[in-house]
Amino acid sequence: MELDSLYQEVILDHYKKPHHKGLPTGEIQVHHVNPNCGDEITLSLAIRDGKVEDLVWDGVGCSISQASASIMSELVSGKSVADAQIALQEFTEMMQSKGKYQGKEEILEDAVALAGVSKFPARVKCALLGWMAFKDAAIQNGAEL
Amino acid sequence: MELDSLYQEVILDHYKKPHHKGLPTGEIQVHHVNPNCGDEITLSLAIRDGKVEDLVWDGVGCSISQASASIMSELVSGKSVADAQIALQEFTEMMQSKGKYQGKEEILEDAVALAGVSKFPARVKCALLGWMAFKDAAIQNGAEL
Amino acid sequence: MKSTLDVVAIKSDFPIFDVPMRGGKRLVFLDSGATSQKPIQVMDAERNFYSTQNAAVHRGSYYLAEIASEAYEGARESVAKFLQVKSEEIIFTKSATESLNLLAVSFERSSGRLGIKAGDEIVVSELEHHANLLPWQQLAKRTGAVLKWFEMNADGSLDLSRIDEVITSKCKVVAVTHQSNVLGSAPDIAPIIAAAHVVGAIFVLDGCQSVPHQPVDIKGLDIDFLTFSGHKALGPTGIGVLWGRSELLEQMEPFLYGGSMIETVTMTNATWAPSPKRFEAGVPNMAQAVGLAAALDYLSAVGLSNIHSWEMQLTEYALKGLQEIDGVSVVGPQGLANRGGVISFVIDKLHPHDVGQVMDQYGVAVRTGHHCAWPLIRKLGLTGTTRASFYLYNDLADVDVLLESVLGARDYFRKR
Amino acid sequence: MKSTLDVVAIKSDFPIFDVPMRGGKRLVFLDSGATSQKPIQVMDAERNFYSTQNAAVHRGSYYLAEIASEAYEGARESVAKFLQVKSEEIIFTKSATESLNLLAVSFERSSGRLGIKAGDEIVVSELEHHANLLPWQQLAKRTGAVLKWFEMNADGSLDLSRIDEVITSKCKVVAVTHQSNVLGSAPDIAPIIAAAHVVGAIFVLDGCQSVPHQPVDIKGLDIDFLTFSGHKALGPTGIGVLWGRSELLEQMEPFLYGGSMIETVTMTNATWAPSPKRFEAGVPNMAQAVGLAAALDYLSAVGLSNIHSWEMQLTEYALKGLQEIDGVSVVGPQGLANRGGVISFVIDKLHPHDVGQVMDQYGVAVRTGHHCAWPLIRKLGLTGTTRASFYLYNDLADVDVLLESVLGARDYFRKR
Ligand SMILES: Cc1ncc(COP(=O)(O)O)c(C=O)c1O
Ligand SMILES: Cc1ncc(COP(=O)(O)O)c(C=O)c1O
Repeated sequence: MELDSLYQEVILDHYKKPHHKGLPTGEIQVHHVNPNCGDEITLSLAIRDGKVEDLVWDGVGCSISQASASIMSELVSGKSVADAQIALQEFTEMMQSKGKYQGKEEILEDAVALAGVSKFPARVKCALLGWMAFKDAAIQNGAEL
Repeated sequence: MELDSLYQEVILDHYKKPHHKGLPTGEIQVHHVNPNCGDEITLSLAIRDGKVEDLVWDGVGCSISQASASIMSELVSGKSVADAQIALQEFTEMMQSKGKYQGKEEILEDAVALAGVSKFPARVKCALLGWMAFKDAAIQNGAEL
Repeated sequence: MKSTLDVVAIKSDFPIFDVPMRGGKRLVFLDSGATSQKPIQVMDAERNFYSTQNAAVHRGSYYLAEIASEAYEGARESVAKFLQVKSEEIIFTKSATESLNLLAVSFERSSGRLGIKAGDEIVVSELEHHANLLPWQQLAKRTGAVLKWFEMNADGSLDLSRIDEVITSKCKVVAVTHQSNVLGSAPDIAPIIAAAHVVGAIFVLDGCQSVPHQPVDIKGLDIDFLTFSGHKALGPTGIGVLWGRSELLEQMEPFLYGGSMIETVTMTNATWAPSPKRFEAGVPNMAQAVGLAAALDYLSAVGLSNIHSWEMQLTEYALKGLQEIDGVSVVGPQGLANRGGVISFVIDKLHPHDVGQVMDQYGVAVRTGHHCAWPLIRKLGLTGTTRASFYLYNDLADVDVLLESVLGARDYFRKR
Repeated sequence: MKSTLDVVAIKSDFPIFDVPMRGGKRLVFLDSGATSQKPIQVMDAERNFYSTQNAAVHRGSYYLAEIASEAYEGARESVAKFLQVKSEEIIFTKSATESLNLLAVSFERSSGRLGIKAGDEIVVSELEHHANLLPWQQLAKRTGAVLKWFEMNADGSLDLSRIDEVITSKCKVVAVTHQSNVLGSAPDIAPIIAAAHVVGAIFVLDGCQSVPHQPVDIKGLDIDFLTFSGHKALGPTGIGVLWGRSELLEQMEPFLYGGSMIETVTMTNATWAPSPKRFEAGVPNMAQAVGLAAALDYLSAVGLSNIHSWEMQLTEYALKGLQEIDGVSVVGPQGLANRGGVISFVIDKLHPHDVGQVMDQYGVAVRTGHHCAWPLIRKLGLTGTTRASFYLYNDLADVDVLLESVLGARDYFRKR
């Protein structure tokens, strides 16, 4: 069933038990919204020695937006800003591929499970919500992305 | 030729030598415009002993609007307000008939020549311009139309 | 259950139902609350206009311009007949959204009874679609007027218990929906209209969800303005209708300035044509007006009462089915009283987006989210709902697939 | 004279040319300056949208909504490609009139560089169509800003001799047409754009009469906003385009408030989505956007340069013919320099309405009157003109009938 390519097990796992979810405490908090469906995310992080740290997010939304935020936070936490950027680019490219690009697992790890989302244009924004919040927060913390 | 039913000789005569055309001098002057084509008319009159008097108009516009104003002023000048109203109603009915109603000559006199205008919807407003100015001026002079 | 209308024949007028959905499924279109599908009659009317009548209306004295003007003004007469109002009271806009913005901005620019200034009060309700909230909310911000609103009860009705506090002598405009696009609930507007008129306020009815679905008696309701969108009434996109009492329209300042809405123009000054022209600047959406007239003819031929009662039958069947499914909660009115053919529901703790995604696999088109009525959704303590909305081309089989897909969505996530 | 394009083939795409005019005459359509005719390709594109793709865009996650969104956003990309700009800089409006009103009202509501306040200066020209005069004139009245303008010379060019007095450091916006819809004259906008930018003012180009007829190089012109109407470019009625630099659009307040243009909404507050969504409230004119994309594809396939040079050939032939007729005076530019395919003329002392009426008997559709540019007409000391305007479907035979009908009109009144 086409649906199973969208709702892969790791996605539902992350949805049920999201990682790095909590009350963001950083000084700079970004708040992103997907106005079409009302999904929201608040996120804060720190950049120390060129590394992404203290990433915490909170939000409401569909399984895709929540799982994607969880997978993203797991992936970039502790990474160098440069590596996080590579992951962000790889993920964005995969999302915009309309199902044609599966993404490199050595870069995206669990996030490759979200490849199926790119076949459903209305859900791409859900999957990107957390990533865009991360990008915004990183920039606001001085990273050059 | 269909055109000749529009541009009857009396119409062109009135167009070339308009009656009652001059500088309106009455205290109440009405100014009507046909915004589609820019035709304009200024008109004043007096009502004395229930009769339409001192009707003078000035204006710019196409042959139809100018001739119609001239014919109208000839027709209603000196008439009782009641008779003028009958003429106004008859004329309006004729204009809205889309070529189907020729108008009563005993009421409209020369104005029956304008019957052909009603076949050209875009020109009906031209023909009515002077008559509407008359109606407006009469009302502003206390006539009940 | 017997249909009051011939749904098979109706469906065959709508070519979209021949288009296969994902996985080859047939289209079960339950999103007419967002936009309706179009019958060939409407497409043909537009094509006929472009093929045989197209010219700029009101601007030429040549033959084609006459025909185009007749077609366009004829469409205005059709809409007027449909609403049983005077033709010169019909203004063509591009959408209900434009109609409501037109009113708000025109009131801002007008004076007298219709003018809005600091300290005046504007009243809406918590049921409103953003299109009937934001123009007023922003008007209040710009002018210093005060925005007030009727609160919503859990069943989707309005709390009218403090009506005298909401509508006071400072009130200039009351704008309320005839039916919620989220819950299907039809608020009790009669006392609101009466209260507005007691204090001399204008009453604006958002008829987007009612006019296409049931007979609306403008005179009986005693309202001042009404709007609806063509595209929700089988008509083309890009056309809306604003009806207003002519004595009010004549006092109103224009919204859009441009060609065809003027009386005279100089570089420094201008005066305006009478309504409706005053509110229709530029070459108008002629083909869409003609298409809308064809749509309303179609609706009238089927009969608005027939359409309404059929939608209520579908709603009854769907409500019952949904209420019997464990884990499903219908949001808003639970019964058939004071509602139309729009049903919102939630499943377990699932996000509506996920629900809609599974339903899509069944060919079911439902809308998910806040439905452009975010304050209403927040008031219910939700982040969104899944919404099914019916129209004349839906049948009981559509409801069966709806119920099957709801079960499917529930079980897809329960199992995993 | 050889055509650079295959007019016979082109004409056959436009069903309207099969419709008999008064007295059975063939249609000689010379009013494309008011609105253009539509090829079947455009009608088919709209019908195809309604028959296979119709759903509310951006609002559903179901299959049909995805397809509709792709069609609508695809249309945006087509327009962007046509204008060679970024897709997110394209805003769909209902008409050029709406686009220009959108700008004026948005500037009224915005602050900073784009905000208009008392004492600011707004510059237009005497060439302007009411749609590019009145929104600015009325904005000035509402805000206390000062409206200034470039005067027109008798040949339809603008008097730029005092450009430094017209555009001063107080100037915030300059809005000028690319080509007069009355005279066909194309003002020398380069120095105006440069002067506007020197003082930090925004330059708005009214491209209604240029974009459908010739390649327009937005980047080369260095302008800030451009608008044109779909219906003058073979497209459907009810659609206009506003292009703007994205960095400016991002600073601008919305014009219409409603669904789909928001970020968050509460009863008392709202924030806005980024452009272009911010400026497209409500369910958009989806079918018309798709139809416009088909129209622009059609124009591109024929080639805008080919269209332009063909129109100039027709113009040359018509100008020469008109200038040779005793009693006929061409108004505006007499030659081919700095003009497009629009010609205004007067005959003897005849009123244009009477002229047009006789020409109509020949099947000729021309526009008569002030052409929604009343100040220009007054400046010329006229009450109106008769205007012939050309497009890709016109041929030399059309010009022959034009000339014949002009003679006919002259003689009809001379003889009587
Ligand atoms: C130069 C110019 N500007 C603006 C407009 C207004 O366009 P529309 O009526 O399509 O809004 C027109 C045409 O009417 C025009 O010719
Ligand atoms: C109740 C209600 N009001 C207003 C609107 C706005 O209509 P449109 O988007 O067609 O302008 C809608 C639909 O979207 C609606 O359901």
